Amino acid sequence: MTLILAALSALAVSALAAALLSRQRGMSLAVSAGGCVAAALLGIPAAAGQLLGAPAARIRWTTPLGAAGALALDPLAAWFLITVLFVSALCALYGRRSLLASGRAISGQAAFFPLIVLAIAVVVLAADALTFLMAWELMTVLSFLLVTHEHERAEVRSAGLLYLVLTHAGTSCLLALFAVLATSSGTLLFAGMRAPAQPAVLFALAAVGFGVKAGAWPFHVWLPAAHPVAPSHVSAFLSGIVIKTGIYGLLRASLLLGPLPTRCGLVLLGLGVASALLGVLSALAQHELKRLLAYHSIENIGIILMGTGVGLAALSLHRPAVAALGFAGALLHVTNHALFKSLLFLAAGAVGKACGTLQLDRLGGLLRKMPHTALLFALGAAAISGLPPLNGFVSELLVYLSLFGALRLTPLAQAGAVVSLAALACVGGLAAACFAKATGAVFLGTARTPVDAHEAPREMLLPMAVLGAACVAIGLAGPLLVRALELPVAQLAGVPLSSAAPQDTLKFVAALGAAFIASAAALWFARRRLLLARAPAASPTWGCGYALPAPSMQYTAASFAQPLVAVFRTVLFPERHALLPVGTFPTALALEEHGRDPIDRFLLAPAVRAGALGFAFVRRATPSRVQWYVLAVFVALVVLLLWGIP
Amino acid sequence: MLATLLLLPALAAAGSWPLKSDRARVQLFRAVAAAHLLIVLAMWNLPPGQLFDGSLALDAPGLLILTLSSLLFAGVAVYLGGYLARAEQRPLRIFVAALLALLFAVSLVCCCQHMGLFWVAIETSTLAAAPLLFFHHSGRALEATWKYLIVGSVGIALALLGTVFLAVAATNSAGETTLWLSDLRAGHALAKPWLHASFVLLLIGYGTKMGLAPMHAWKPDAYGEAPPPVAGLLAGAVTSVAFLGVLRATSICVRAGESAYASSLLVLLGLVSMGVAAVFIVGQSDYRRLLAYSSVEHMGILVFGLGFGIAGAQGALLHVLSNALTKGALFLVAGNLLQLYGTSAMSSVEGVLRRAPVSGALLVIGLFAALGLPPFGLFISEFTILRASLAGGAPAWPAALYLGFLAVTFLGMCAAVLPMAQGASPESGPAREPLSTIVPPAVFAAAVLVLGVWVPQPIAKAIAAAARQLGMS
Amino acid sequence: MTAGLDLALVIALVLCVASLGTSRIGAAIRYFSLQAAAIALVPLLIETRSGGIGVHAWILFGATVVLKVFGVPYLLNRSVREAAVRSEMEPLIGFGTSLALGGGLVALSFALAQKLPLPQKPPSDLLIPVAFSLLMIGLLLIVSRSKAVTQVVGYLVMENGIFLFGLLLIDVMPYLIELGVLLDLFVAVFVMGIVIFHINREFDHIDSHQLDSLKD
Amino acid sequence: MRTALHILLFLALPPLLQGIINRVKSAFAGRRGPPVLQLYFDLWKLLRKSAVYSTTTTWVFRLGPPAGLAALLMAALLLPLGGGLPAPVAFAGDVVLFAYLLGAARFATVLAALDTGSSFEGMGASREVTFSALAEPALFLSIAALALARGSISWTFVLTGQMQIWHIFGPALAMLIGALVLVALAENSRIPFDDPNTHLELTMVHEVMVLDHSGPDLAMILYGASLKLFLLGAIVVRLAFPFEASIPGHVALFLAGMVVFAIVVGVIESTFARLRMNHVPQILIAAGVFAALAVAVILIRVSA
Repeated sequence: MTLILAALSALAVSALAAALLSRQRGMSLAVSAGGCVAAALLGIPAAAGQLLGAPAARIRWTTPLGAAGALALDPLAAWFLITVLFVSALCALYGRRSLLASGRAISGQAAFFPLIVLAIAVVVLAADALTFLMAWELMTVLSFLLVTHEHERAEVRSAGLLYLVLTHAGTSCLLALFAVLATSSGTLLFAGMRAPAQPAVLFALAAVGFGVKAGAWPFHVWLPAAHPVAPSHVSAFLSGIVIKTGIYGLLRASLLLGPLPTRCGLVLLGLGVASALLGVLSALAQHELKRLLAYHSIENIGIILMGTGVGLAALSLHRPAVAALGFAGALLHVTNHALFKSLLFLAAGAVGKACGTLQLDRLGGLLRKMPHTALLFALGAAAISGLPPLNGFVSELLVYLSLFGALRLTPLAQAGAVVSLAALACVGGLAAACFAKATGAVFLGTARTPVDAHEAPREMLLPMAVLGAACVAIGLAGPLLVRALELPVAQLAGVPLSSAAPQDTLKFVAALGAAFIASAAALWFARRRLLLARAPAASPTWGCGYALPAPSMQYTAASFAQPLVAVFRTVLFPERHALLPVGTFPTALALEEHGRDPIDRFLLAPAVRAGALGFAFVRRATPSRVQWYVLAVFVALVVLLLWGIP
Repeated sequence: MLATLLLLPALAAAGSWPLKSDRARVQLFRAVAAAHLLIVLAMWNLPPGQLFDGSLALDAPGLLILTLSSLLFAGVAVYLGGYLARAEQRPLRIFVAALLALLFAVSLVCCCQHMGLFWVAIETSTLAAAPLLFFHHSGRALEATWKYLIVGSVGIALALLGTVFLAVAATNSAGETTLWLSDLRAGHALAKPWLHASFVLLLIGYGTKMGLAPMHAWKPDAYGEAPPPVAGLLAGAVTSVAFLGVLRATSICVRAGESAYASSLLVLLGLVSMGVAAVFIVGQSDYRRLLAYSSVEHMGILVFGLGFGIAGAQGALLHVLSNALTKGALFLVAGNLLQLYGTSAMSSVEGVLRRAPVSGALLVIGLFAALGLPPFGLFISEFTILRASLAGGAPAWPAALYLGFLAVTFLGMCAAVLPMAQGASPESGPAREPLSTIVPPAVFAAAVLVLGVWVPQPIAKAIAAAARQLGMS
Repeated sequence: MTAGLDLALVIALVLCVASLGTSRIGAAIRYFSLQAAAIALVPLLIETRSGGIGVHAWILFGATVVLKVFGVPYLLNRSVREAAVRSEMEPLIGFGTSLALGGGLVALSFALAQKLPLPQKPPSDLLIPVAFSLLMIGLLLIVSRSKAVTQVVGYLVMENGIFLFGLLLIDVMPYLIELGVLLDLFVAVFVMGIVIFHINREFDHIDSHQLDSLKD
Repeated sequence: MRTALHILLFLALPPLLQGIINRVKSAFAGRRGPPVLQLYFDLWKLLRKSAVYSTTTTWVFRLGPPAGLAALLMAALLLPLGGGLPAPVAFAGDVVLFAYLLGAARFATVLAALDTGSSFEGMGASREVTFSALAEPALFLSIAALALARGSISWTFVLTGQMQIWHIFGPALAMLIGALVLVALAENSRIPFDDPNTHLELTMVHEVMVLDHSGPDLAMILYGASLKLFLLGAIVVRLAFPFEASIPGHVALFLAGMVVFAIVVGVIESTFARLRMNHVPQILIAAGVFAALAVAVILIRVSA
C-alpha cells in the first residue's frame, strides 16, 4: 500500500506542479508526464505483487462528519490499476510531445491529466461508497475538461456538454444505488455492504449507471461525439481507460450485490450483443477515423459485457468454471482493448497532426510517408480485429470458450449463448472488414488529396511502439495469462481461472501464434530467395486496361463499406441526402449518407426537443405580475392549510 | 461580546449617514464587516454569552449561519471596492447604511432565541434589503423592488401569523404561553391544530423569504435586477437566515411529536421547488435569473433534507453552508461578467475563459460546485440527504424525484453556463481583473472545496449539534 | 361588554368588505383608517371584560391609533396626492366579482375557525373568523387590484387580521415584540411609500400594470 | 509419424481438388478440360517466374501472400482426418482459432489488395469482407451445433467417431452440412457466390483482389486458395462420411470423400448460375438460419 500511496501522491504532486508551472508549457507538460510515469513505475509493481498473491492491503479513515472511508488493493483492483497506470503513462508521454507541437495554450491540460489518472486510480482502489462516488464524478468532470480542450469549436462544446450531461444522468443512478446499499446495510464501507431484498433492481441501476460510462448500447450516444473531438492522447485515454471504469464498476457492484438472479447476467449479455453488433455496424458507416475508432469502443465494450454477462449468469447457475472463463475474457479484453485502442487513437492522432484531416476519403497512401505509424496502426488494427497471434484474439477466445460453456446451462442461457456466438462471430468479421477499410483508406494506395505529411516524432512513436509490443506480448504470453488472471477471476467467480483449465488452450494458441509468425517469415524469405535471381519488375498498378488511372479513382472507404451498410440499413437508418439525376443531361449529382445514431436521432434528440419546448411553453405562460405572485402564495397557503389541518 | 456584535453594525449604519464622502462609507463598511467576522470567529472559541434573559444567544445552528453570513458580508465588502469603482456612479449614503442595517438584521436573526423577536429581525432584514435592490434606480430595478416588497411583506405577514398561532398552540391551561424556543422545544403539550396551522404559516412565510416555490416568483426578478454583490448577499446570507426560521419551526414540530406531519410538508415543498426550478432553468436566457432559479432549487434541497430526520438535517445544514458560499461566489463572478460584457443575456456572453481567465475558471468551478459535483461540499450534502431520504424503508419516489430534478437541473445549468465560459472570445487579449473582484469569489470557492473534502472538526461538531435539535429529545 | 367587542369586530369586517367594493383610492384608505380605529378599540374592550384596563392595553391602543389610524393613512394619502391618481381603474377582478369572492372568503374563514378550537374560550366567538376574513380579504385586495397604493391597503388589511389574532395573546405577549411588530409595519409602509413615489416618477402613474417587464 | 502423414496429405493434395473440380466442370461443358494436375504445373511455373510489383505497393502488398498462406497452414494443423489420425494440434477452442486464422489470412489478402490503390481490387476486397462477415455466423452456429452434439469444442473430437450422433441428430446434421457447404463455397468465392473463371473484373470477388500479384506471390495465393477449399471440404467430408477404419483404409476413405466433395462442387458450379451480388447476403443469412435451426434441434434433443 505504501507504494500505491506513493504512486497516488506522485500523481497529485505532479498535477499541482504542472498547474503552478502552467506558464512554462514545456516544463508543465514534462512534469505532468513525469508524474504519470513515476506513478506507473511505483504502482504497477505493487499491483502486480497483489496479482501474484501478496496479502490484501487497505487503509481506513473516518471523516469528521462520521463517515468511514477506505482504500483497498485487492486483485480485481490490481488488475485494473495496472492497465490504468500503464496506458496513462504512455498517453501522457505522447501527449507531452503532441501538445507541445500543437502550439496552442495548454490551459489546464497538463494538470488535469495526472489528476484524472489519480481519480481513476482512486475509483479502482476505493473501498467505500463515498470515496468511490467522489472519485467517479471527479473523473467525469476532469474528462469533460480534457475533452473540451479546443472549446473554441462548437462541435467540441456540444460534444462535451452531451458527455457531461449523459454521464451525470448515469451517475444519478449510481448515487441511488449506493445510497440504497449504504442505508440498507448501515455503512458506507464496501466490506460491510449487503444487498437488500431485490438485488435485481439495484443491479438495473448499476447497469444503467455504469453502462453510460462504459458507452454500452443504448447509453452510448455521447461516446462517438466526445471521443473524436478530444486531443488524441485524451481520446486514447478515454477510449482505452475511462470507459473501462464502467466495467470495473459493474464488476465491483456485482460483488457488492452478492448472488444475482440469472436474468441480470443475461440482460448484460443482451446489452453486450447489442453494443458489439451496433457498435461495429455504426463504425462501418463512419467517414472519419476517430469517430470510427470511437464506435469500435462501443463494440469492444459489448464484447467485454458479453464475457461479464456470461460470467454472472453462470455464477448464478452454479457453474463457476464457465463463469471464470467469462470473467477472464472480460478482464483480459479490458486490458487488451486499452492497449490496442489507445495505440490506434495515438496513431490516428499522428495522422491527424500530419495531414490536418481525418476524413477517410481525403487520405490515402500515408504508409510511404509515415511508415512507422502505419506499421503500428496496422498492428493495432489486426489486434482489435481479434486476429491471431495478437492479444485481441486471446481475450475473444476466452469469451468464446465461456459462451460455448454456457451452451450447457438453462434454456434461456443456452438461447442467449447461441445468439451471442453468432453475434460475436459476425462482429469479428465486421471488425476485420472495418479495420481493413480504415487501414486501407488511410495508409494504403495513393494519396487522395495532396498532403505534405511527415512521420511523427520519436517521442510520439515510442509510446505507440510500447503499446504495440504489449499487444504482441500478450498474444504470445500463453499460460502466463492464467497466472496473472488467477486471483482477479477467483475474486469474481469464486474459483480460480485454472479450475476452468484454459492453460492448454492458451499454450497452443501461443505456440501456433509463434509458428504462424515464423512460417510467414519463412515464406517471405523463401520468396526473397526465389526472386533474388530474377529481379522483380516495377510497373503501375494494373488498371484493367484503363490508361489514365488517377488517385481519385481508388475505391473509397465509403464505397468499401457500402455493401455491408446496405445489408444492415434496417438497423443503421443512414440519413441520405441525394441529388439525383434529372432530365437528359443531368448536371449536378450528389449522394451523401450519414450514419447518424438512431438512438440519438429517434429517441434522445426528440425527447430533449420536446422537453425544451414544453418547458419553454411553461416559462412563457407564467405571468409576471406581482398580483399573480401573491396569488401563488395565497393558493399555497390555502392548499396547505386545508391539507394540513384535519 | 454579543452586544458588540449587534451594536457594531447598527451604530455604524447610523454613523455612516452623516459621513461626508462615499469612499469613507465604503471603508467603514469594509472595516465593520472585517471586525464583525473577527468577532464571530472569536465566538467559536469563547462562549459569547447572552442578552435580555437569553432572548439573544447563540446556539449551534445560529453560530453556523452567523459565521456564514459574516463571511459573505466580509467577502462582499472586499469585492464592493473593485465593483463600485467600475460601476455606474451613484450616491452611496442609503446603500451603505442599508448594507450595515442588513448586516445587523442578519446577525440579530441568528441570535434570536425567541420566535417573536426572530420575526422582527427577519422583517428588519427584508426592509433593509429593499434599498439595496433599488440601487440602480432603473425602471426594472423599481419593478423588482416592488415585487420583492409586496411578496416579501405578504410572506412575512403570514410568518407573523404563524408565530401568533404558535403562541396560541403553546397556551397552557393556566392561560400562559411562551414563544421561547427552549420552552417550545421542551416538549410542552402544544395544541395540535394550531401547531399544524402555525407550521404551515411559518413554512410559507419564511419559505417566501427563502424563495421556495410557489412563493419564489419575486426571486428571479430581484436577483436579476439587484447589483450582483447584493444578489449574492441575498442568495447567500438572507436565504440562509430565513432557512434558520424553517429549521426552528421544524424543530418545534418534531419535538412536539409531529415530525411526520412536518416532514410531509417539507418534502412536498422541497420537491415542488426543485421541480419548478428545473423547468425554469432549462432554456433560461439570463444568467442572473438562472442563478436565482438555481437558488430556488437549492432552497428546495434544503427543506427536502430537513424532512428526513437528524441525518437529513445534517445534510441540509452542510448544504446551507456550501450553497451560500457557492451562490456568493457565483453572483460575484456574475458581477464581473456584467461589468465586462454589459449585459446579463447569456447569448451575448461567450469565451469568458479566454477573455477573463480567472473569472471564467471561477465561473466553471462555481457551476460545478452548484451542480453538486465533487470535490465540492454540495456533493457531500446532497448525497447525505439522498441517503437520509432512503433510510428506514421510506418510499423511494421522493428520492427518485429528487435525483430526477437534480439531473434535469444539471442539464439546464450546464447547457446554459458552459457555452458562456467556453468558446472563442471576440476580444484579443484577456481583460484586466482587479484582485478585489476575484479574491472573494475564489475564497468562497475554496471554502466550498474544503467543505467537500474535509469538513473542519468544529464545524462538523456544530452541524451535529444543530442536527440533534431535529431529533426527539 | 361582549356586545361592544362584537360590534367593533363587525364594523371592521364591514369596512373591510366595503373596501373591496370601492373604486376610489381615497375611500379605500379612509375605510382602512376607520377599520384600524375599530381594531384599536378591541384590546381595550377585551380588557374591560376581565376588569381593569392594563397599561399594556393602553400602550397598544395608543400605538395603534398613532401609527395605523393616522400615520399610515397620512403616508398613503401623500403618495396618492403626489401621484394625482384618485380611482382604481381596471382592477384585475371586477368590483362585483371581488365582493362575491370576498363573501366566499368570509365563509371560508368561518369554516376554518371551526377547525381551530382554542385551548381557552376566546373573548369573542367572532374574533377568529373576523381575523381570518381580514387576512383573506387583504390578500384578495392585493391580488385583484392593479394600483400599487391599493395593494398596500390590502397588505394593511391583512396585517390588521394578524393583529386581531395577536390579541388572543394580549396578556402574555411581551411589549417589545408587539412594538417591534408595529414599528416594522410602519417602516414597511414607509418604504413602500418611497417606492410608490419612484414608481410614480418613473411610469407617470402608479399602475402596477406597467410592472411586468421582468420575465423569462 | 502420424503427424507427418497428416501434414503431407494436407500439403500435397489441395491442388488436386481444384483439378478434379475443373475436370467435372469440363465434362459438363462437353470439353476434355485441363489435366487434373494442372494447378501443380501452374504453381511450379509461377515459382520459377519473376514478379512484377506495382509502384504503388509497399511491404503490405508483399506480406499478404506469405501471411495469408501461413495462416492457412496453421489452420491445417487443427483439422483431424479422423480414424486414429487426430489433428497435430488439438485443444479446447481450436475451432475458434481455426475460424480466426481464416480471418487472418483474409485480412492479409484484403490489405494487400487495398495496397495497390486499384479501384477494382478495392471493390473485390469490399465484397470479400462483406461476404465473409456474413458467412461467419453460419460457421460459428454450425460449430456451436457440433459442439453441443459432441460436447467438445475441438475439431479433433468433433470430427472423430461421430457415427452415433447421426442416429440422434440426423436431420440437424444434414442441415448443418448444407450450411457448411454454403459457407465453404462463399469463403472460397465459388459459384453461386462468385465465378472463379470469369474474366470480367467487375463481377469477381476473390480473383479480382489478386489481380496485381504475380510470380511466387500468385503461386502462394493460388495454393492458399486451394488449401482453404480443402480445409473446409475436409470438415464437410468428415461430417458427411463419419465412417472410421484403420489408418490406411481411413485415409483412402477420406480421400474418396474429398473426391466426392470435389465432384459435388463441380456439379454445383456447372449447374448453377452466379448470383447477383445483392442476393448473396440473403443466401448467407439463410445458411446462418439453417445452422441456427440445427442448433435449436440439437438443443432440444440434448436437454430432453
